[in-house]
Amino acid sequence: MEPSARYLYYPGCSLKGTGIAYEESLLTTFRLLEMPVKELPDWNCCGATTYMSVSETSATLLAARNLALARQTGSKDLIAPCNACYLTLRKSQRLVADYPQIAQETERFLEQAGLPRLDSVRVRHPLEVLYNDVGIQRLRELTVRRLQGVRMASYYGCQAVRPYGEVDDPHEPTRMDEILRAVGVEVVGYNLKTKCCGGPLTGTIHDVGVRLNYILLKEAMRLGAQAMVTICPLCQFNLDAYQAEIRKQTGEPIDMPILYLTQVVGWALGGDYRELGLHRAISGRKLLEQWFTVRKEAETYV
Amino acid sequence: MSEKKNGQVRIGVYICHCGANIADTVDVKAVAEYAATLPGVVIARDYKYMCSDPGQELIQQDIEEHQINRVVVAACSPSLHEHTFRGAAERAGLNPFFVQMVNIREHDSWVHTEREAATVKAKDLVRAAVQRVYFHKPLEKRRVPIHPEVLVVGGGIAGIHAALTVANSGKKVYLVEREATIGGHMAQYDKTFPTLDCAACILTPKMSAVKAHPNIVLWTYSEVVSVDGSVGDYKVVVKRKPRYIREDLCVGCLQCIDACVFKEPKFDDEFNLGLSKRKPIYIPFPQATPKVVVIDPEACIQLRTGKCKRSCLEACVERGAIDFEQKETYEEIHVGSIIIATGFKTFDPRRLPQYGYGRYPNVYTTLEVERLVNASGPTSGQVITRDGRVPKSVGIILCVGSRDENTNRWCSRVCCMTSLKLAHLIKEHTGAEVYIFYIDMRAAGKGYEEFYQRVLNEGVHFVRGRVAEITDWALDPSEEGKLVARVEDTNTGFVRRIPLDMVVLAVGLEPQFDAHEVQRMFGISCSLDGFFLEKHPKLAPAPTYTDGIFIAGLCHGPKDIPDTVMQAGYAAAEAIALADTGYFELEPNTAYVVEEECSGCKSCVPLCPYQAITFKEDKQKAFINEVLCKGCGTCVAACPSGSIRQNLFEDEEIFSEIEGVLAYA
Amino acid sequence: MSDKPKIAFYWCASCGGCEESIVDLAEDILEVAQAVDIVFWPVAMDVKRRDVEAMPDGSILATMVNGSIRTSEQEEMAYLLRRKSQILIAYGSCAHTGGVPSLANQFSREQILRYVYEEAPTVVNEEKVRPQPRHGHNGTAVTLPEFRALVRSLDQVVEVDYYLPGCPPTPKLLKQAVLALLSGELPPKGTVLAPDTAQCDGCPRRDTKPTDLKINEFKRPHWTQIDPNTCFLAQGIVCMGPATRSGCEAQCIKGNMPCTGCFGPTSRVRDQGAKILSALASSVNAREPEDIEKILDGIPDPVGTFYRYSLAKSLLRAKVTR
Amino acid sequence: MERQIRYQREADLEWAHQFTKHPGCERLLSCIQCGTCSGTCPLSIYMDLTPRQVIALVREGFREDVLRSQTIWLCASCYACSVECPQKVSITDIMYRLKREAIRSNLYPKRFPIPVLAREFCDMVRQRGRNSEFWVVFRMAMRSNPKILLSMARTGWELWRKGRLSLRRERIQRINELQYIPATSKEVD
Amino acid sequence: MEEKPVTDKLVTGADWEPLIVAFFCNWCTYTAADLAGVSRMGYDPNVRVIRVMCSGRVDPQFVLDAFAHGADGVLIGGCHPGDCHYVEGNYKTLRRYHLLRRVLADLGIEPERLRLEWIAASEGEKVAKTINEMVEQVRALGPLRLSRRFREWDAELASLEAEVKRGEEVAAHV
Repeated sequence: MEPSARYLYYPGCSLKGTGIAYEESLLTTFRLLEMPVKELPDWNCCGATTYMSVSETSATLLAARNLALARQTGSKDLIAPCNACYLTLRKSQRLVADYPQIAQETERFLEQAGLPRLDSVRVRHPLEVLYNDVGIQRLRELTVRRLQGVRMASYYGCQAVRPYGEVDDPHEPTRMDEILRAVGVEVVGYNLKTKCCGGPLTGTIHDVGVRLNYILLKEAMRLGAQAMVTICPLCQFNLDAYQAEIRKQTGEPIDMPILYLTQVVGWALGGDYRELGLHRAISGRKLLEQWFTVRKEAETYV
Repeated sequence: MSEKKNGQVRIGVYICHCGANIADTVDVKAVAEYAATLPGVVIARDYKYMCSDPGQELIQQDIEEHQINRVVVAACSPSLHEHTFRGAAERAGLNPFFVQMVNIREHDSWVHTEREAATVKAKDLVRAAVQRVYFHKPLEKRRVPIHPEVLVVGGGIAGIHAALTVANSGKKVYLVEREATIGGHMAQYDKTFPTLDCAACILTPKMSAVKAHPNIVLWTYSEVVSVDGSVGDYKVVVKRKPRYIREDLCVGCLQCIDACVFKEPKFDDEFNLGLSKRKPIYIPFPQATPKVVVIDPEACIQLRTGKCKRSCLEACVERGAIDFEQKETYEEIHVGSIIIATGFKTFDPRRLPQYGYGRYPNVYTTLEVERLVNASGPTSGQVITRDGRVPKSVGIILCVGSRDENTNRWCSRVCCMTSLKLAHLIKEHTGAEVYIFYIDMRAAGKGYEEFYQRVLNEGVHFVRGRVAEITDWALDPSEEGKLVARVEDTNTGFVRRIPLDMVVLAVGLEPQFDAHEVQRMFGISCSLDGFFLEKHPKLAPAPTYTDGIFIAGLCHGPKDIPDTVMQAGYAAAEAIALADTGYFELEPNTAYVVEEECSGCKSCVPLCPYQAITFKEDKQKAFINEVLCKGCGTCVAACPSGSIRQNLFEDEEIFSEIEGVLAYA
Repeated sequence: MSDKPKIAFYWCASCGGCEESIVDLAEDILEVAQAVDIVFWPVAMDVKRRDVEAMPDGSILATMVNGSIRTSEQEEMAYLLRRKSQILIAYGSCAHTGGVPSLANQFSREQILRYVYEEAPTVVNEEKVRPQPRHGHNGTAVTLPEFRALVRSLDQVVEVDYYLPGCPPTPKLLKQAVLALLSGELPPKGTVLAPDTAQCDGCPRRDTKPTDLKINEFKRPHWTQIDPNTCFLAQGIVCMGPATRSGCEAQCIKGNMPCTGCFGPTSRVRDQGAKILSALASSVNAREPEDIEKILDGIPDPVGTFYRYSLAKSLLRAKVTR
Repeated sequence: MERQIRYQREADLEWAHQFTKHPGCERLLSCIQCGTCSGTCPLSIYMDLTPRQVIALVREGFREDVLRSQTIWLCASCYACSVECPQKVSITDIMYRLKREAIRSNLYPKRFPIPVLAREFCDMVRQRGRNSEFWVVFRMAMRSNPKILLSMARTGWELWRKGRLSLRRERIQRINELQYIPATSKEVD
Repeated sequence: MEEKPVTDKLVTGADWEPLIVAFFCNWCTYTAADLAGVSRMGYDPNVRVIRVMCSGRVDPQFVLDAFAHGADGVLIGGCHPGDCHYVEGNYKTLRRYHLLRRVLADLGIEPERLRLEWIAASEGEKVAKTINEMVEQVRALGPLRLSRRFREWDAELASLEAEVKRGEEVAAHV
């Protein structure tokens, strides 16, 4: 292993599919920060919110395998960019720690699978890594370009700040705002930062799921935000993918870019439109092009 | 009004905003401007808070700088701040009785909404006061001496604690208790919430301390029958009922009880609420204080018919403590203050027949269950139903006789905690499923919410809903032979039928059955609910409107043991402070006869309930003893020749007030 | 004309008893007559109103007016005598407090006129003729005084300097008053020239009044065998003595009749009736409204009883009629 | 009309007593029925029972009423209730517990898409180690309500164009390790 | 007093509002009225309260004086029978009240214009209720306002006085 790869990266299923832009921008950003990350080899699904509904132990064991794999690499920090992955991995750690019975089952499983016992692997979230490990000051220093006059709302979704995480304050998170301001973005005071987007509901009870997202978008618009910044692939997907449907249903002129935090930071650090996956957005494409391509050209003239 | 009559009158009028309390409704500026136009008024001001230090200083300054010699303050009720403004006047060298207050808050701004009408009213009242104060005279406060002895009425935990506190300060205390023993309701309880320490264990040492205290005269089986006098000097007559036992001779060996011709206990045991039996000669409970037996004249054959073997006499032949000839006696005592701690009674659940109390043997009250779970109770602590079964399911119904317009409106405050405690104890004793049917769970108190959480976690079922009825009518085979509670469980959203082996009614607390007579005898008031009324609900919750009489414990309203003890201590502190001061200052509102005007018609003499008026044969005039006069003014109103006056309430003062409020009629 | 002080007497709405009371001075009247000049006394002397009008203002030292004021003529005379006199004395209950005539204040003018001219059993007046204030006859106008809405005491019409109370005042009080007038040693203006204590002071029966009086029933004197030595109130008979100014020498009481209050209230009292009411009611020995009412039934005419001489000067002055 | 009353014999008190023994359910009895959970839940307005009611029903042993409810499936595990609960009742965990029991007892609403999705998801993960978003959704729709696919077609197309929809079926290399994960664990679950 | 009458509206014509003088005993009714205030129980602003220590202090003269000065009604508030702070002052009030009502009735004042109520210190609500009730009752009876009547009587004299003066002037000229 290269000595510089302090961070392991656990993509989870979404970052290989609908959330691929998250992966692209994350890797780009960390490259620009000169903090290379290495993907966890042969990772498996974390179980997400769903597996827990069927079997608690199995869900824990699934997560445990990933943690064991991470342990094998020798890295201490495992970045899980997806909120669900982040929560599930951390929750499984808690379950193992709190319930001897689960711990027992976990040990038995790891032994059978020939995996090492669990040890202190820290499950990290990119937001919190940017905030704690990089720091606001350094982000400000590294910023090479600013989005003048663009107002954004930061949106955390639910699970990153809930009981098992330490990403930010669960009631009044501010770190994302601070990061965004550091890289030159104007932030609106958005009060629905941690309200649930419904997660997989858009795929199951579609109307209800879409309705939740409509509320989130509408409120951001009302506050004058021109874009929303997310840190979870499912949030980004839900907010991004159904805007056309919402427009049709409500007649509201919603067409708002839904960005990943890593896209905004990566761009400020000098990342490029495509390598940040900005071209993969469904909604608000015109604005995205206006902000992130024209600017770049303008800058080349400078 | 003539200036000649009362010297050069210079009136200062002060209108208080009371923040927004008055100023929001009454145009205080307009009232002040108006007051300034009234004859005799030299200065009229309005100020944000007259009662504040700067507000008072304003008055003092005007008295000094503008030679104000009459002060009218329009603010709140005189009961609140009259003494404040009198004090301010006094500090500036003015006789305090040159101050008159106008109540434009409680009687005006707080009860009216229309600004114009409220302002007109304020002006009228201010004008009346200005006209009245014109006639005020300098007066001196009267002082009456205080007898240091204190009477405590009622020997429950409140009375016990108050008596001990006063006695410990070195004052003599008379503790009068109606029953044969002190201890009150607390002696009947098993454990006390939330700490679950045993009631008897913490109470009986205090009972013994009362008995042993050199400063306490303990009279059980006794009742106050009359109260005369006033603060500092109450004359109280106490009736001592015959217990047919000579208290000084009985040593509490209880051999007489064994010897009684009744071989088996046959009569309902009051202490155990009829859950067990006693003999005609008995002791209320093992730790009774004084530990002296008592004979029930209704049950004793000797006392009823005079034809008994009197085997008890034989058993006590050496000491000769039994005395069938004992008669009631009366003691008269003089005390300076009185602490009333006469307690409460529990609601009789027969008034709510839907709960089947008295109809279904397995419906109990909380007080009965206290006895049931008590190790020294009728079942030696076993919780068994009247038909001898250990219950598998027990329902406790809250707010029985509380929070109910049909019975009592008030919250009885202790039932939630009592029920939690009993739920815990019943579960502990029987392992039964316990259901608490509640409207709200009120667990406000130190450690109370925590106790609620504890009981929650013990798996007691909390069914939020008021049980509509208890019935033995089975709709389902599983309900056969059980009592069934029908209730809307608003937590689950279901109407439920819950079969129960035992139903416990958390009965509310009510004023004692004779609270009204007691209230009258002591000359105090009752609140609407029938409990005794305190002088001020926040700032004087133990004194009453009658100086020198204090209330403590549940006679004042439902409260738990810690609150009772606190109030009893507070009442005791007030009594001690009074005795230590040695005197009490009275309002100088006494009546007096102007001797040369009196015709000696004697009309006034019989009207005074305090015998303050005597007819002096030598002068053929009536005379009012200022010390005895309480200042009601009844004789003043009745004097047919207008020869009796009353300080602070002179005829001219009241006439000018009448004229004042009606000046524009 | 001599330079002896000039004195006048006049009567308004009164029974004439006051006039007689002056004669009751008996031989003393001669002394009075020697000491003063009586310039106007319609009941005894033929002096006309215009003669009085002709006197200089303030030329009479003192005028004693008895009777209450009911008509405009009486008012005019009151004004006139006020102007002509240095001192105006209300003489007797009627002038002092309205007297018995003021009991008419319980009725409206219309009620009185209708009764007197139409309804009284002895009246025959089929055309229902009423006296008119002005009546034209053969080119001359005849006038009658206005009949006022209510009876007034003298001081409700003109300023009064002194009062001689009583129905009628006693010769003793009159003599004292005249002597005071002549000596010029007069009390402050507005004084009632009688002691300022109530009747009981000096009542021969005072000792028989108990100090724990409880009234269980009110008896009417004319239906009752009255014990001549015991306080009337102790016998359940309303006696106005406690609320009535003394100075009458207890004449009624000595005649075994209770005081009816003709001397009016003491100076401290604004309403004599209210005061005796208060004193009596306070001693009624009952607590329940029904029992109280039963006892009070013994006073069938409280206004007539308590305000026999003082209705005009009472706080309410007259019955409220609509 | 349906009878609304609940007889006590319908309550499974034993089940209720045992419930607190499950991981995350320990504080069930501490619930003071304040309703903060229902108030904070973004989905309670769509639920047939509010989260508070679910707790009350569990406590009182009304097992079937709870297990048959849609509420437990509507819970999106956002954990808002757990964070807000003044008694620290882990409502989300209680919901999970109830979902598992509903599946095991076969009491879940049969054509309700969420439990179907859960089963499809787990099957795929167990077989392949990873899930493929497209295939999970596809199979869920086929088993609950195929019409959903129509409404998703447009979104799918958009995603496809952006390179965000993969039809590949992901699979981990050492799939054999997963065989040691039991299907359900009777002792703990 | 010659200031512009502030209560004009209350006194005149169609805008007439009943004016009630209340004598409240210090211990029960006055305290109850304080309680009504503290509890913000609104009631009609037509009452002017005069505090006395006991209803027994209420001299019937006060009641008559209030009527004479223009009150349309008089309310006396005392402690309930048996509850008097001064043992039995209220019984004396009760007796006087009964006799006084008889006198008032004979003098044409409707008995409803004088009301005696027992209101305990805790009965704030009763204060509000009694006042509202009485205001309505008196409103239904219409104005009493003896003060105005007395002014009319005084005017009767004044007109005569003027007439007499005029007469004299005429006589003087002749």
